[in-house]
Amino acid sequence: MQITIPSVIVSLAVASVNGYALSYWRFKGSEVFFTILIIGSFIPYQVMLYPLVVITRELNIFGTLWGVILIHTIFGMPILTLLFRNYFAALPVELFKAARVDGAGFWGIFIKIMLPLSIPIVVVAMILQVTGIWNDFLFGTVFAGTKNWPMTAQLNNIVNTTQGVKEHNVNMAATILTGLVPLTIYFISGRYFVRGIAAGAVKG
Amino acid sequence: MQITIPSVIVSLAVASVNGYALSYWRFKGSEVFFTILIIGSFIPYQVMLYPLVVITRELNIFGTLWGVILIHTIFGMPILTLLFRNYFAALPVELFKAARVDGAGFWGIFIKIMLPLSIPIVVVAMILQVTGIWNDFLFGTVFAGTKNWPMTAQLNNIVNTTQGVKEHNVNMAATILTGLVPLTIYFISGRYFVRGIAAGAVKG
Amino acid sequence: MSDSHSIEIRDLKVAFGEVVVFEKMNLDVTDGEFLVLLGASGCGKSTLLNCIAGLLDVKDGEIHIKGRNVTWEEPKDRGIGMVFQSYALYPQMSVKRNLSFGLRNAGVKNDEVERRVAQAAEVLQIEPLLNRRPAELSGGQRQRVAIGRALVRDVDVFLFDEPLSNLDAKLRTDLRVEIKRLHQRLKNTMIYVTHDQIEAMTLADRIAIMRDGLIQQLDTPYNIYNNPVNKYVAGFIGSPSMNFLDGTLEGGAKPVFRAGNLSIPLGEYAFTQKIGKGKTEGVTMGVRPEHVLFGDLAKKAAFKADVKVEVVEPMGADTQVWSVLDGRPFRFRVEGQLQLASGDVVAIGFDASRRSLFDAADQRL
Amino acid sequence: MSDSHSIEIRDLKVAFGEVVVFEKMNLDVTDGEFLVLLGASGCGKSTLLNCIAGLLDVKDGEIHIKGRNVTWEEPKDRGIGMVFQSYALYPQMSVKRNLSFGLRNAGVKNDEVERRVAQAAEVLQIEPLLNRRPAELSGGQRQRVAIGRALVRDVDVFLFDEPLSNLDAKLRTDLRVEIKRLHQRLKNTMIYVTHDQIEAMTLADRIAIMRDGLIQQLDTPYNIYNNPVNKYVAGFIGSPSMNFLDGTLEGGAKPVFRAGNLSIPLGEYAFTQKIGKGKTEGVTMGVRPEHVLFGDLAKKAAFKADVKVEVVEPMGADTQVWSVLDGRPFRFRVEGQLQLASGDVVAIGFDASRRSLFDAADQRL
Repeated sequence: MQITIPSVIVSLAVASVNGYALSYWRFKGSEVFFTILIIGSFIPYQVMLYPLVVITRELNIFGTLWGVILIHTIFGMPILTLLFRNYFAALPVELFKAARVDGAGFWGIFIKIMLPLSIPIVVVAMILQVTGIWNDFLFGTVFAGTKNWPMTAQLNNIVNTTQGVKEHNVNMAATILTGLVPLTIYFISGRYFVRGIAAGAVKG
Repeated sequence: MQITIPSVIVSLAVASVNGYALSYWRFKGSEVFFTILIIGSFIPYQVMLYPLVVITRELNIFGTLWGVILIHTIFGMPILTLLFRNYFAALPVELFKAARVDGAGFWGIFIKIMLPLSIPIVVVAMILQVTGIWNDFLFGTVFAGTKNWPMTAQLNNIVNTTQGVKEHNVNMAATILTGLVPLTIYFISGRYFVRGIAAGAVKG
Repeated sequence: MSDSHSIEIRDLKVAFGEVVVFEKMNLDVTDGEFLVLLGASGCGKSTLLNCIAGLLDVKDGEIHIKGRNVTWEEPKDRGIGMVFQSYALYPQMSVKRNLSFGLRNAGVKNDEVERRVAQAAEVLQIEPLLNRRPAELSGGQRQRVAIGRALVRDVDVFLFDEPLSNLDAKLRTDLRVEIKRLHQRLKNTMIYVTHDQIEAMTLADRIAIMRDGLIQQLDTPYNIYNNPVNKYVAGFIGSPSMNFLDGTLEGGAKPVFRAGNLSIPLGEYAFTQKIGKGKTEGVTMGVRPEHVLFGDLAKKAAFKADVKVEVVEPMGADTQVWSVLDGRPFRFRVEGQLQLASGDVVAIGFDASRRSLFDAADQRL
Repeated sequence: MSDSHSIEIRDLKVAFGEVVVFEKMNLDVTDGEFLVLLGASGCGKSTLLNCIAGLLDVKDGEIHIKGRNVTWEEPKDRGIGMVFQSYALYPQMSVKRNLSFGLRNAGVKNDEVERRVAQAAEVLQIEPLLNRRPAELSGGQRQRVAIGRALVRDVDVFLFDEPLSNLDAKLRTDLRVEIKRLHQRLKNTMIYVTHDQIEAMTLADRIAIMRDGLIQQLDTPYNIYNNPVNKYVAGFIGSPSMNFLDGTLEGGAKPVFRAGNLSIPLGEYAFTQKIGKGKTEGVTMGVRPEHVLFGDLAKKAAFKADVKVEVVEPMGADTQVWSVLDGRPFRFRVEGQLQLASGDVVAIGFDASRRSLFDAADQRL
């Protein structure tokens, strides 16, 4: 939880501002940035691992809470930014124009006009990110560390485990715990969530 | 590759038919089915692991190629079906009506009208699924098996590894290999892919 | 059932979940007739068309086409062709493949398919487009191909679902006339859904004006325009819409309508209801802006009054004047070249015959 | 620069990447004038409006508002208010907050904000709606609030970007008149973009007809309707559009226009170009459908001919007739109650004065 909450908050804040800037403010290189993001969201994590480890080490935050937050923010960035960008792009651009005529600036439009309209997508992004981080954590803690096999093969090992009944129960409990957190968030925010899905079909 | 190709083909075939049926043919329980899918796409894998292992064992395909394909198909199902459903829902419903008036049935409409229109989304789905399966495989083979720590902590271990230079190189090679496959697919299908992203902003 | 009816709808009930669109819809369409379903959005006109096409399931009642009960048949077996607002051409197929798709599904032989496609293409003058994709066509051409798709299948009934709504004003006018020509030539039964009263007036043999799932009036354009059965129809048809004056009807040998300081003799008004000798409260008189007399004609009119001009809208051929008559807003139309200014006081008159009276329940008196 | 001009645009160049919208646009708008920018989609009318508003960057040239060069100023500093097609109300704010948003951003004091909002609400009759959300309003009410948002800011120039396009026909007519009344009352400069020629004709003091980034004609509605400078303007304005007959002009004391078997005396046609004594080829004559004479009037006309009726379109107030004149399609308008049938042969005539002639380069002769 210590890791999850700040990670989610930081990634969402950065991603929503990114998405907003990409949708409405054409700056030099915004097209290029967008293309990199699209590619980024489909690059497997492994490609980015080494550079990131090096960067966090250099910043002297490797292994600290802030390092973990930074890593999660970067990993979550492409997909979350795209999510926000698509959501904002589906809002009528005339809303943005009207706000400019009414004298609101970059942050004024974002905070007063856009953010209040993006609760559904914030919830969707939150669930995605919480689920993602939680899964990373749990996979690492519980499932990693038996054999060098694909996930489905590992399963076999876990079920076939000869290390006794106790281990089996631990896995079971962990599994249930894992599922519980995102599910709880989902049920609490169900109404917003479905609206977010419906609004412009932003995320499958 | 042996695993990836048939898995991708089977999951895409099932998901596209599902998405099509969900968009156009209102059957009893279609709303319920849709809701389950939405929830399903956000449930962490762990919740489904035990039931699936049991099912594959009962079917006597556990550990076989078909078992792996089935597992991947089921894991990929919610997100892929939603992807297809949203894509089909963005197509004008009048197209479907016109085809019905022209005498095409369930499969006729799907194969003759809908599939040829869904190349962009098929490519997007393919990339998603290939990346996903490939990552699963690589994570298992390469990174699993050092310590019970979150992913970011494990990284530290890998980089700090005292097991010599050779191990380090293996990891590096594996990492590059991992990235290469999805990236190649991406570059080959770039044109369709961007169109797929653009068309109705189906997937971030 | 009767032979002269191409389509008969009996006690049709349609509902989406809890929302009932029609409770008991009845409608007969004569063979070869051009019927327009006209109404604002949400009135049920498209729902009715989709039911006839078989694209929506009905809860109760029957639909007969050419004397055959088709209530539960598939769209393809009903002998109908349908033209959609968004054209709904298959984007990946050439125009030719679009036209022949239905025939091939029905298993028609190759040379017969060729013959029919060529014939339809000739009628619609789309021969040069046969090998193009829909994306390479203009809006008007697309809609022509969409009509062709119904044409090749040689159906009894054509269904049009707002086919001209996506086109610009000029093209709409041209294609409207083409559809009318097509009907004059083919003499098929056609059912046409629109919210555009001009389309309805110009195309229809009969218009069914719908509101909240009920047909308000089903009659020829001439009768709907001149003798609307209720205030809703009177206000819906005609652009700019009818002026309504609220007042009291005084019966007797020479009935008079009084509204504020105005007292308007009714002359030879053809009452459709029996009116008493005394006063009837809550009566509304409707006068169409284009039936208001002006200038020399106003001087000879049975009823004369002065109005104050507020806004003048020149429209080219005509000029529309928004004025005040005895404290109420009143609109009338004058010739286009006339130069009136805001603030002018001018004399107008009413023609004796061209008025409508409605009772307190909004029904024609 | 001159004081009587509210807006002056000098040599404006606008481009999106490689696509040049305007090369050198020049436009002067008089103080208090209602100017309508009219054209088909893609003609650059909205681009021009967005440039004036400061929502689009220009490549070159200057924009002056009230004598001040605002080319590089922010929208809020230009003294403009803007009304959008999609209303663009802030969905999460009440009507009152929507109206006051701009004032609060400008740091206006609370009681002044209250006063101005109350005043605008009164003018637009939206007082009862002040505490509602935009989602709870009808389309017409939303557009009224959107106009109010420009009103409260007490700006010099109102910019309207197709504000009525999303409304249905009846509401469009009503709001059109309200905007005209507002202008008569406030006397602000207003620039209004539309593709609807009726809106343009009825609202404008002057109309600028645009095509491919060029202003074709900038004149009063009356002059644009009666003396179009070229064939494009002639065909664009007027519904149904003008009939065009291709033929040859024969000069001399009594000039005559010959087209096929027709020879049409030109009477007192006011030529704007010098024409020779001999023949001029490639000339087009334009006759508006509503200027064709029929019945008794046709008998007295300078030019008479028989036409064969093809399609009759009753529209209520008028009836539009599609006919054939000497083998060419020819459209004219007759009174609404007249009953004509397809196939009838009827006599028509042309009024001597109401015609337009265009040379081979489509310019008015």
